[in-house]
Order: sequence, then structure tokens, then C-alpha cells
Amino acid sequence: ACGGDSKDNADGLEGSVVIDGSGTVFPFMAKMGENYMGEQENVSVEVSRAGTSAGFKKFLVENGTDFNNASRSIKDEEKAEAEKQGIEVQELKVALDGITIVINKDNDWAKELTKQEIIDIFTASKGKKNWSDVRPDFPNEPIKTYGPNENHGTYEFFYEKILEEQALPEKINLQQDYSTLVDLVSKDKNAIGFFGFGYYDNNKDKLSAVNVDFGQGPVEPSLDTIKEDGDYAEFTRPVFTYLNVNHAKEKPQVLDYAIYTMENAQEVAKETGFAPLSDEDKQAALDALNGLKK
Amino acid sequence: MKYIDTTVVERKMGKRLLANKIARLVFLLATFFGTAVLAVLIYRVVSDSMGWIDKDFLLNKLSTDPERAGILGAIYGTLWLMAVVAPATMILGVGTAIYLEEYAKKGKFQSFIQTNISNLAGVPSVVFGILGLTIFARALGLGSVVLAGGLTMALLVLPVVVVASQEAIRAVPQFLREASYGMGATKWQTIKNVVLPAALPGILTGVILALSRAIGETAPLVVIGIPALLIPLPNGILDKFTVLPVQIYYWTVDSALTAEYANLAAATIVILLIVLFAMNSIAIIIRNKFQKRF
Amino acid sequence: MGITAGNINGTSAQGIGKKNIVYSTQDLNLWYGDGHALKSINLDIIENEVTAIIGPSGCGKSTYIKTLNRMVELVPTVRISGEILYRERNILDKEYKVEDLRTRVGMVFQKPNPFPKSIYENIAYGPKIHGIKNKKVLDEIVEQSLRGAAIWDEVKDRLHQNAYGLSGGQQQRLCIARCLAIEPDVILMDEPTSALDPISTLKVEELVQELKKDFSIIIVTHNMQQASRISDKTAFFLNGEVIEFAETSTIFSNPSDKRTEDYISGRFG
Amino acid sequence: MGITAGNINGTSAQGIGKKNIVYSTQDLNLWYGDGHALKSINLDIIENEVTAIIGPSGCGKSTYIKTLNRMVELVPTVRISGEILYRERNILDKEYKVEDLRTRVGMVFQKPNPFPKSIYENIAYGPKIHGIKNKKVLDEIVEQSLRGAAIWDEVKDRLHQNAYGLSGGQQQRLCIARCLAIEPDVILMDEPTSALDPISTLKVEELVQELKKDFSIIIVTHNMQQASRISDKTAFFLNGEVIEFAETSTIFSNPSDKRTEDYISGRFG
Amino acid sequence: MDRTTGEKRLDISGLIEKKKKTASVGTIAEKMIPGILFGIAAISVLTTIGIVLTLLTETVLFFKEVPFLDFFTGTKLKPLGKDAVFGVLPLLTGTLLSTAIAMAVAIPIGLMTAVFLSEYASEKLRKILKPMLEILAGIPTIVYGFFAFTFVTPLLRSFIPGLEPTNILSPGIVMGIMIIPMVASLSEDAMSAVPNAMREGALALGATKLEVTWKVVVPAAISGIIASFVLGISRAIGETMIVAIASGSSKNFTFDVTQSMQTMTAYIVEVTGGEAAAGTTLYYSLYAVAMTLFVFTLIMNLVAQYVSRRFREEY
Ligand SMILES: Nc1ncnc2c1ncn2[C@@H]1O[C@H](COP(=O)(O)OP(=O)(O)OP(=O)(O)O)[C@@H](O)[C@H]1O
Ligand SMILES: Nc1ncnc2c1ncn2[C@@H]1O[C@H](COP(=O)(O)OP(=O)(O)OP(=O)(O)O)[C@@H](O)[C@H]1O
Ligand SMILES: [Mg+2]
Ligand SMILES: [Mg+2]
Ligand SMILES: O=P([O-])([O-])[O-]
Repeated sequence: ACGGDSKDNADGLEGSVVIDGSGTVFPFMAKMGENYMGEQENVSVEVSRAGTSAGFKKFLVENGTDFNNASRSIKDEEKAEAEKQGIEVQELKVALDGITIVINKDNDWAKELTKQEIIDIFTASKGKKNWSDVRPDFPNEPIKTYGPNENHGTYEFFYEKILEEQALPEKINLQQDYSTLVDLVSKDKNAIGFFGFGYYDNNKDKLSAVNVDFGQGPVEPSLDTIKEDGDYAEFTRPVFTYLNVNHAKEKPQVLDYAIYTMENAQEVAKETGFAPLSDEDKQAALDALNGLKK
Repeated sequence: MKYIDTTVVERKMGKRLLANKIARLVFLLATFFGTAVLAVLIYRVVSDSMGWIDKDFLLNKLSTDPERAGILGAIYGTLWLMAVVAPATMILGVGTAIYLEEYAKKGKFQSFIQTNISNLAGVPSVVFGILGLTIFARALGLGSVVLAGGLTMALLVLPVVVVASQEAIRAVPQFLREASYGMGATKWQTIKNVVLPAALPGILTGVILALSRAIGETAPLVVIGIPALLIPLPNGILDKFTVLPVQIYYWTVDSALTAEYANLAAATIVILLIVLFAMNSIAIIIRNKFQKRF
Repeated sequence: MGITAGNINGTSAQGIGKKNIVYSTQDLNLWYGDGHALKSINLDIIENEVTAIIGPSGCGKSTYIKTLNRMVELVPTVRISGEILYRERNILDKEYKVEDLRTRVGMVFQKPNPFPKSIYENIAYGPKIHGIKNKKVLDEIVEQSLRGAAIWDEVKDRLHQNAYGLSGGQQQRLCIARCLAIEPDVILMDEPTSALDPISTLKVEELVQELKKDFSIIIVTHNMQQASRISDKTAFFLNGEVIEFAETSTIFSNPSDKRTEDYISGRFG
Repeated sequence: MGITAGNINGTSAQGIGKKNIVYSTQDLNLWYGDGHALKSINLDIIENEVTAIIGPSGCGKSTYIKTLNRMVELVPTVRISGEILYRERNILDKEYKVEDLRTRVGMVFQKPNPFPKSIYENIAYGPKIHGIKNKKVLDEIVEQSLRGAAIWDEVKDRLHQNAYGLSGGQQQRLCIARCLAIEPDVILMDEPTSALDPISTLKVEELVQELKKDFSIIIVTHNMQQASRISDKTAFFLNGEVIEFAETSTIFSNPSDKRTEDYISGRFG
Repeated sequence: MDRTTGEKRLDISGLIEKKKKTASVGTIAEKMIPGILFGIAAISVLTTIGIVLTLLTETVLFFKEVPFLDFFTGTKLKPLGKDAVFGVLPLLTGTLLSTAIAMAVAIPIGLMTAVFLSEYASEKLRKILKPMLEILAGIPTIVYGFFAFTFVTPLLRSFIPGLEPTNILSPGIVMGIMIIPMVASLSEDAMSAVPNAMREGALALGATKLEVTWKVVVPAAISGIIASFVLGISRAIGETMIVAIASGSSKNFTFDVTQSMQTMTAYIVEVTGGEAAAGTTLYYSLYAVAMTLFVFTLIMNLVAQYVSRRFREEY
């Protein structure tokens, strides 16, 4: 669907595509939308970043958003809500992300940590107040923990899958905006935080990533290690966008955008700091989407 | 009675005069403090924007790529917003002023409206944002479009226009009204043909000041909800939009992720300040030109 | 409204001959709040005459003249009793539309009060609000009115300039012209020359003499000489009452009331 | 500063006897912008006398008296030439601190201008700024000053009430008391009674007579009777010039200048 | 009326008379206009009612879920997640601290500026300085936010080592700068209204300008000056963008100004930015906080009006 001839609207598409949800996926989707609009001049793609969970609330309502980006898969209660609302939802895995543990550039002691140490740091009950509580040779200074707030899929993934639902420290600094997080960690020597790889990748000059020892020695998060079967697999998670199928059927531009996204997902993923999904996953998604065409 | 010893008074005089001199200097410095901050602020903003303001910046649409990003969308959004705010505040503000000055009987009701208006002037702009969000965006189902934002903004700046118009109307000498009534003109004819034309410069000054306030307001629009990435240009009052200050907000917040966004924010600030400065100059020119006419 | 016609002769102290009565004021009382400004006024105004109203400051001259076109009602605290018959209809009647009244009764104020518009627009204002839109007709009205106010020659080349550029005397004649443009029946003038220099004053006085051929004129003045020069009848007000109302010559040569005599001879006021 | 002492007799028209000169004004000229308000004034003020300054409105009386404590400098456009010797020092000298001068020379204004504070605070203001902090001493100063201004009995029970609760005449005497509280050498009064009723005026006049025992007083007045009642010397100003300066009795009974005579006999002004 | 002046004349009154018969439409408009204007004037009242009602209805729902006392005495605010807690004290301390800092800057500098302009400055200098202040007053708050975040905070951090990258100190100071013109111009108005006679009275006693200012002019203008402070406080409480950008969103309950804190206004921006879905406690909390904010500023405005009305009656 190439809208070269803008006057001929039978060929070109028009209307809007409204996307909200994950802040992690935001850079990916923003880039995608921008590229798409370069080709389809009469379609307006709006991308926001309320966070995965907040995004689902706006997605699963009448006249809700067309897509919801998510850095975790849809929950059962959200599925139930979709059913109640009569919204058919198509999950589209768009890329892979690695939860990256970031520290301040000036932090020269915690460049490598074991997975357990990381869990301990972020678990309230373990009571790690100072860096020296983690390892005796670390400085005797307070640990400052940071992360995205509960609106975010990243938080939920971290809390559910990595911490196994143990409470986070009381004093953890949870933020709505990833940019704020980056800023905070980059300016706080004792900081340690977590978020998606992309935000680290874009800010390598401001932040350091912790190389995580999952048992076989420290692994640096990178587009090579972040794979479903890679060395960083334990902290790797797929990221998604969820499509409102009802909308896709009503509005050709929505379906067209979905197809466009899947066709270009691998390429845009690399540009925005995500590991690309496999060719099989891509093809499966495209097949499903093409099936929605009349 | 000999309590005042002139030699003592003279001796102390030196100290008192010194205190006066020092105080004068301190007051002078305090007065210049504001000016100095203004200078630093402008210097910072201009130097941060150096090299970023060019034709492309003004004429390009928004982009995630700082090199390609432009503020045309925000300019369009600002213009459309004004297209709602200007007539709405004019009608509401001038209408209210006419009612209060020409029709309302002096008394409890009139002073009630008057008090109400001065209280409205003190209501924080976020609260207006909530009003707009609840009433215009949600209850009326407009969504976060120009019309919703514009109406919210119109209510926000209403007191400015009302007060300025009231002053302008009050300044129209009674003898002009008498002359018109004496010709058999009705009240409305008198207001329309004599009072309003004579009060027009004052009213215009107020309206311009109100608009310049509206152009710079951010909070109510953020509360109503403006997408973080909105590339298409708004083409009417029912389109979603962004405006210069909101763009500054997002770029400032995101500058932690992409440093160049700070430059874009600074460049946008320069443009915004130029616009505001021009508007205020026009207001001052009108005010001076028509000051003492009767 | 024929009912009241019979009263006219009865209530007025003056003989009228066979001339038409324009205004007949009958037992008029007026209060500003608690201040009793006009007390039982009875006064008949005759067609095509100049009636002067004189009296010391604060005696109610302006109040009375402003009652004749109900302009006094702009003061919110005003209360009025009695009747004023204009052409045999009571203008104090709620039914009577003030706008109609004021279209028939023009007014010239103490301080010249042109609108901050062009000379042309000042004159055209009245006809326009009364619905005359035709440019040709308006042009004609403007010329005719300015001629009528003896100012045409002075302004004919600058009709579209702002009226504030005129001298005080010219402005006052412009205001008179503005009045003429709706061709009133009566013209009320409240000290029309008190803000003017002697030469301008003279011009206005001449104009008044000219105008009385076509209009009935009621003029308030502080200037005794002026009253005696231009008016046919004179009413002397004091403390809200009409002390004496008679032919101007009578009032000035042979007043019947001591107070009138004191006033016109300059003993107070 | 002894240099100028020799001039005094030369420049003044009046004989001085052996009395001390407080102020000696020598060839004083003053301009407001381009307006020449004082022209070559020469005038000597004698200790413990009341000197009245009279003259028609705008002749420069206030200007002159305000020059004596350099209050006139508050007008930004003022330019002054000449000399005013106060106790033999030239007060127009840049070196001379106005604050010192004003501590020695009190001033009472036309309109009473108490501070919006309590009566007590009004009086205590001067002593306080001059460094007197002791409550006892202040109390005593307040009482003495109020007694000195003949108002103590009227206000002693309400010292801590706002001065604005006093009548105009009381306020003016309060201002005089405020002046006394800094124990000045000279008191300048610019039409101190013109805003007061006759009874208050009388009281202030009596007070002035009382005060001259301790102070030298210069008083501007419009009221010829007042000048003749209370002053020892009188200066008649006209158009910024001193036309005549002499014993009050001489000025009022036997003026040497025609214009003085015209003025005091009410022929103009 | 047939006038007999010889030359042909236009019968204007006849024309007018004729028009009048067809002009009844105008009279209807004439009758409707007061009503229409009344309706327009009522909109400002409706706006207030609208604000109060929207805030109130949702606030009531909020207090059905979160007890009133818990909200106003709770020191913990954690609006998200399963264990959400709604205590408003962290926001209140954030708001009060930022306001206090702002006023600590704005009151002395604003007042001194006012004194300088009204008592010391020559007419010429005033003519230059006042427009400067007006410009300062006209700068949008988002610009101040940018300034606080990109300039003032880094500057402060270079000599306050413990200062967090987002903190309440820097936006507080910048907010103060923003409020200086308001305090200055309102206080100056109050001081200029003090009659000159009072200054002269004091000067004639040998007072220096400083003594006149401090002991006569300022006390006489005090209610106007206080009103300007109160309005400044109200403005600081309601200021949003500066804190939203520069003070972070930590919901700390602390009095340490070097820490990141959140104000009521910034909370509103954060929660609406995350777009709380209608019907959740989080969503209602938005209104409860906004209501608190509204009440605070309303009280301040009423106080300011009361104080300045008293001041006008003084002389
Ligand atoms: N708007 C008003 N409200 C209250 N009292 C008024 C008002 N206008 C006039 N008066 C009072 O009514 C009385 C008559 O006033 P009016 O203006 O009619 O006097 P006048 O004869 O025209 O005096 P002048 O020669 O000074 O114009 C006066 O006592 C005046 O104080
Ligand atoms: N501040 C000023 N600026 C310019 N001219 C002034 C100023 N004050 C006074 N004048 C002019 O100086 C002249 C003398 O004024 P001054 O006030 O001394 O007169 P006065 O004798 O006190 O009159 P009055 O009896 O009316 O008080 C007048 O022509 C006056 O217009
Ligand atoms: Mg009058
Ligand atoms: Mg004087
Ligand atoms: O913003 P999230 O990707 O963490 O939901």
C-alpha cells in the first residue's frame, strides 16, 4: 500500500491510528509510526506512552485505542475484560528486550553482579541498605534503587518474573518517565536501576550496564545476548503490541499499519535498541494479519 | 526640655546616612536581580538553541530524529488553539464586561459575579485542566482535541479579558452615552455604536494579553492529554494537536534520553518568546496610542 | 390621548393665546434618593419659541430639562411624580418609549460631546440608528444638518476627519447639527455656551435665533444677558421651584417676585 | 563660616538691632525647570520672632519656605543659586546634610499629615529615628511635646489610638507636637490653618504665639488678619520677588510699596 | 411636520417615522440582549460551579474508598500497584516546601524591588526597570521549568553535593523568581498609594529615606504588601510546570529540600499523563488532590481580597 498518489484516495489510505501503552516499546513504535507516515501521508499515527497497564485500560474500552504496546503479555483479567467488551485482540510480538540493570558511570564496583545479588538488592526483605551489605568490599554507602512505576510492564515483569513477587524496597524511586529514570541514575553515584535495553543502549554515554552472572560468568546485555535462547535469556522478554481486531476490520489503515509494523519490525528493532524477533515469529504474525483482510 | 542632643544626633547621622546608602544599594541590586536572571535565562536559551533554528526547524513536522524534527505541527496547533480561544474569550469576556458595566444593577449580584471572577483568576491552571478533561474531553466526548483545549484555555484567561474590558468600558465618558441616548438611540445601539468602539483599544489590549497567556500555558493541555508523538498537522478544531509549550515540555523531559532534545526545547522556547514579545509589544503600542483620548 | 387636552389651559399660569403648546408640565416632583430636586413644577412650553430657564446653581434647571427627554432616568435613584404632556401624551407613562421621545426631542449638552468619529459619522449617527442606510440620503442629511447649524462651510472639506479636531465652538455647533439630523420637534439645550469663548457663544446664539423658526427650543443658561437676548419666555427656578415664568421682557424689566429681581440684578446666585 | 557674617547687615533692608539672625537668605534664585519661581530673594529671619510670609497664590511662598529646609529638592527639576545661611552655615552647600538641617528646622504643612499610627507613635517617631530608645525618656518627650502643642489634655487618654481619629484641628496640633518632639530651633509653617475651622485656627494661632518664646517661627499665610495678629515681621512676595519686608505693623499700616498696599487692602490676590 | 423654510428640504422625520414601522425586529433584539449578556456573564459563575461540582463529585467517591482521615494524615502515598496507599501529606509537604522556598526568594527580593521602584528610583530608571519586570512576569512557566532543570539544578549541584538531580530546592527558587514581579508590582502599587504628605512629614523631621520607607511607607502600605505576599503564595501553590519538570515524582514524605518530592500539582500532571482510567481509586485521587489544591488557593485568594479591601479603606 504505497500512497504515492495522494489525490487518489482509493489507493492511498486515510484516517488515524491511535497507539498507547508501553514506554519501553514507545521508541520502537514512534519510529515505526514516523516511517509509516512517510509512506502514507494521509494517515495519522499517534503514539503515546502511558505504560503497559495504563495503556490496556485505554485499549479495552469502547472506542479505545487501536493498538496497545506492552512489555509483558496480556493478563488473564485483561483478557476477560476484552471479552466482556466484545473486543477481539490479536497479540503481535514485535521484538525482544532485555531487562537491563543500570548503574552510574562513576560506579566502579558493581559492574558485575550475580542474578541473586540483583534480586537481593531489589527485595525489601533482604534489607540491603548499603553497598557493603551486598559485598563487604563494596563502599559503605547507601544503595539507591530506581525503576519504572507500576503503570509499566517492565515493573510487572521485574516484580513477577525476576523477584518472584517479593516486595520491592520501601525507598525505591519509581518513576513514570524513563527519561527521568535515565537522568536520575546518570546523576546519582549510588544508583542502581532497571529498565529496557533500548533506554540503556541510547544512553551508553551516561550509564553503565551491569553484566549479570547467571551462573556461567558475567554476561553483558547486548543485541547478541538478548535472545530467547541467548546467554541473557533469563532477563530477556518479548515485547508486544496488541491489535484491536474489530478496529482492524473496520479501518483499513489500522490493518495496513499492523502489517507494515510486522514487515519492518526486525529492522526498526535494531535501530531502537531491541533484539529482532525470529523470522518464524514474523511470518506467523503476518499470516494471521493477512487472514483479517477481506 | 532637652532630650535631643544635637551633637549626638549629628554623630549618629553619619551611621544613619550610611545605612541609607547601603540599603539603596541593596534595593538596587535586588531590583536588578530579576533583570539579571532574565538576562541569564535568555542567554542560556539562545545559546542552547544556536544552530538549531532554521527554516527546516520551522517548517518540518515533528520527528523522533532531532536532526529532522520541526515545530510546524506545534505552530499549527497553537494557531488552531487561538482560533478557538480568541473568539471564545472575546465573546465571553466582552459580553460579561458589558453586562457588568452596563446592564447589571449595582448590588449583591453584581459584586458576586465580580468576586467570582477575581477568584477564578486565582484558580491554578491545572485545576482548569481537570475541568477541561472532565467536562470537555470526557463528558462531552470531544477527546483531547483543539476545541476541548481551546475552551478550557478560554475559561482560564477569561478573567483577564473581563477585567481589561471592564476598565475600558468604564473609561468611556458618560457624556458620550448621553449624547447617543439623546439622539433616541436604544441602550444596545448606544453600546454597540458608541461604547464599544470607544473602548475597543482597551479591550484589544486585554484580549492580546489574554491570548499571550494562553499561548504560553502548558499544564491544562498536558492534563487534558496531548500525545507524546503527534506528527500529522491538525487541520481543524476537532483534530488532536500539540502546541509550542507542550512540545517544550516533552522535549525537556526527554532530553535525558536524547541530549539534542534540550536544544530543540531551547529553540522552541526562543520562538515562543519571540511570539510573546511581539504580542506584548503590540498590546503596549495600542495602549500607548489610545491612552488619553477623551 | 385627547383626555388631557382640556387640562392644559387650566394648569398653566401663563396666557397662551392661540399658539400650540408643545410641553405641558403638570405638578412635576422629582427626587434623587431623598433629595427633593423638583417641587410641583407647572410649566407650558410654546411651539417655535425659545424658552430660557435661569436660576442659581443647583436649583434644578438641568434636572428639569433632562426630565423633558427622560434622560434623568439614567440616574438610578430618581423618582418622579406628576405629568409631562408632550404633544398631549404623558411622557412619564411607562408605555411611552423613551427612544421615540428622544427622536422627537433633541438635546445639546453643556460640554460639547461629539463621538470620537468623523464629522460625517457624527451627523449620520442618528439617522443610521433610526434605520436610514441609503448613502445618498445620508449625504444629504449631513449637508442639510451642517448647514442648518451654520457650520457647513467650516467643515465641508474635512467631513471625514475626526470631530475632535474641531474647536470647542465648532464642536458645539456640530452637536447641534447632530441634533438636527434627526429633525426633532423640540431642542433642549443645557448651558450650550458655557464652555465656549465669547465669539463662539455669539455664533451659537445666532443659530438659536435661526433655529426657532423650525423648532421649539428650551435653553438653560447661567448667563442673564443671553437669556434676555435670545429667549421669548423665561422661567426662573429656585430650590427646585418655578418662582416666575413669563415673557422674557417682563421677567427682566418688571419681575413680579422679589427673588427674581434679586437674582437677575446679581444679588445672589 | 564667619566670612559671610559681615554680609548680613549689608544685604538686608531691615535693621536688626542686637538680635540674632537665624536665617540669612542671600540672592536666592530658584527655577522649576524653566519656571523662575524665586528671584533674587534677600531676607533675614530673626531669632524668637514670628515672620509671616504673605502674597497671592503662586507667588513662591511655599517654594521659599520649603527651600529653608531643602524640602524643595524633592522636586527633581529644581535648580537653585545663591546662599541661605542658617546659623551662619550655607545650607545649600552640598556638604550640608539635609537630615541634620531638618532635625534643627521643623515643618508644619498645610494639610495635617499625621502618620497612620497611634498618637504616641506619631510623636515618638522623630526622637526614635534620632536614636532615643529609652521608653521613659520617650514617654516624657511625648507628654511634653503634646503639652507644648496644647493638645495634651485632649489626647492623653487615647495616646495609643490611631491619629486619624482626631479632628482636623487636633491633627494639625499633633503635627506641631510631632515637630516639637525633635526640639527644633526653627519651625516652618506653610498655611498651617488653611484647612482648619475658625476655632481650631484660633487655637493654633495662640499656640504659635506661645511657641515663639522658644522657637523662631516662619509662617506662610493667606490670611491677612492672621499675619497681622501673630507675626512680628512680614514679607510680601509677588511673582517670586520680595516686594517688601518689614515690621508687621509697618506693612499693614504704612506699606511703602503700592503693590503691597493693593494686596493687603484686597484689591487683588 | 411640514416645515416652511422655502428651500426644499429632506423630510427626515418622515423617513424615520416610516422606518420605525418596519424596525420591530430591532426591538426584539433589544429585549433579548440583556438576557443573552446575562447568560454570558453567568458563564463565569458556571465555570466556578463546574469546577466545584466536578471536583466534589469525584472527591466524594474517593472518600468512599479512602477514609478522609487516612488521606489527610497519611504520610505514605503509593497510588499504583496492588498495595496502593493514599496519604496526601507527602504532596502537602512538597507543595508547602516549594512554596516556602519560593516565597523566601520572592518576598525579600520582591519587596526590596518595590521599595526601590517606589521610593528610590528616578522616573527614568523606573521606566526602564518596570518593563523588564513585566517581561519577567510574562515568561511562560514551562520556560522557567526548562531553566530550573537545565541550568539552576546543575548550577546548585556544583556546590550542594547532596542535591538530587531532581529536588524541590531548585524549582522552589525558580518559582520564587517567577513570583518576584507579582510581589514587586502589587507592593509597589500599595506603596505608591501612600500619600506623599506622609513622606514629607517624616523627611521634615530629619528622617533618612530608609527610615521614611521602613517606618512610615511600609507600615502604611502593609495590608497591600501582605495581600501581594498572599497572592504570591497562592500562585506558588498552584504552579505546575516548573515542579513537574524539575522536582521529580518521588512521593517522599520528608522536609529535606535536596530530595526529590512531588507537589499536588505535579501529582495531577503525572496521574493524568499516565491517563488513569475512570472509576479507579487512582482516578478519584486526582480529584481529591485537585480539590485540596483548589481549596488552598481559594482561601489564599479570599484572604488577599479581604486584606487588600481593608487597605483601600485606610486613607
Ligand atoms: N445624579 C444626582 N444624584 C443626586 N443628586 C443630584 C444628581 N444630580 C443633581 N442632583 C441634585 O439635584 C439638585 C439639582 O441639580 P441640577 O443639576 O438640576 O442643578 P442645576 O440647576 O442644573 O445647577 P447648575 O447650574 O450647577 O448646573 C442639586 O441639589 C443637585 O445636587
Ligand atoms: N513642583 C513644581 N513643579 C513646577 N512648578 C512648580 C512646582 N511647584 C510650584 N511650582 C510653580 O512655582 C510657582 C510658585 O509656587 P508656590 O507653590 O511656591 O506658590 P505659593 O505662593 O505657595 O502659592 P499658594 O498660595 O497657592 O500655595 C508657581 O508658579 C507654581 O506653579
Ligand atoms: Mg446644570
Ligand atoms: Mg503654597
Ligand atoms: O512502559 P512499560 O514498557 O514498562 O510498560
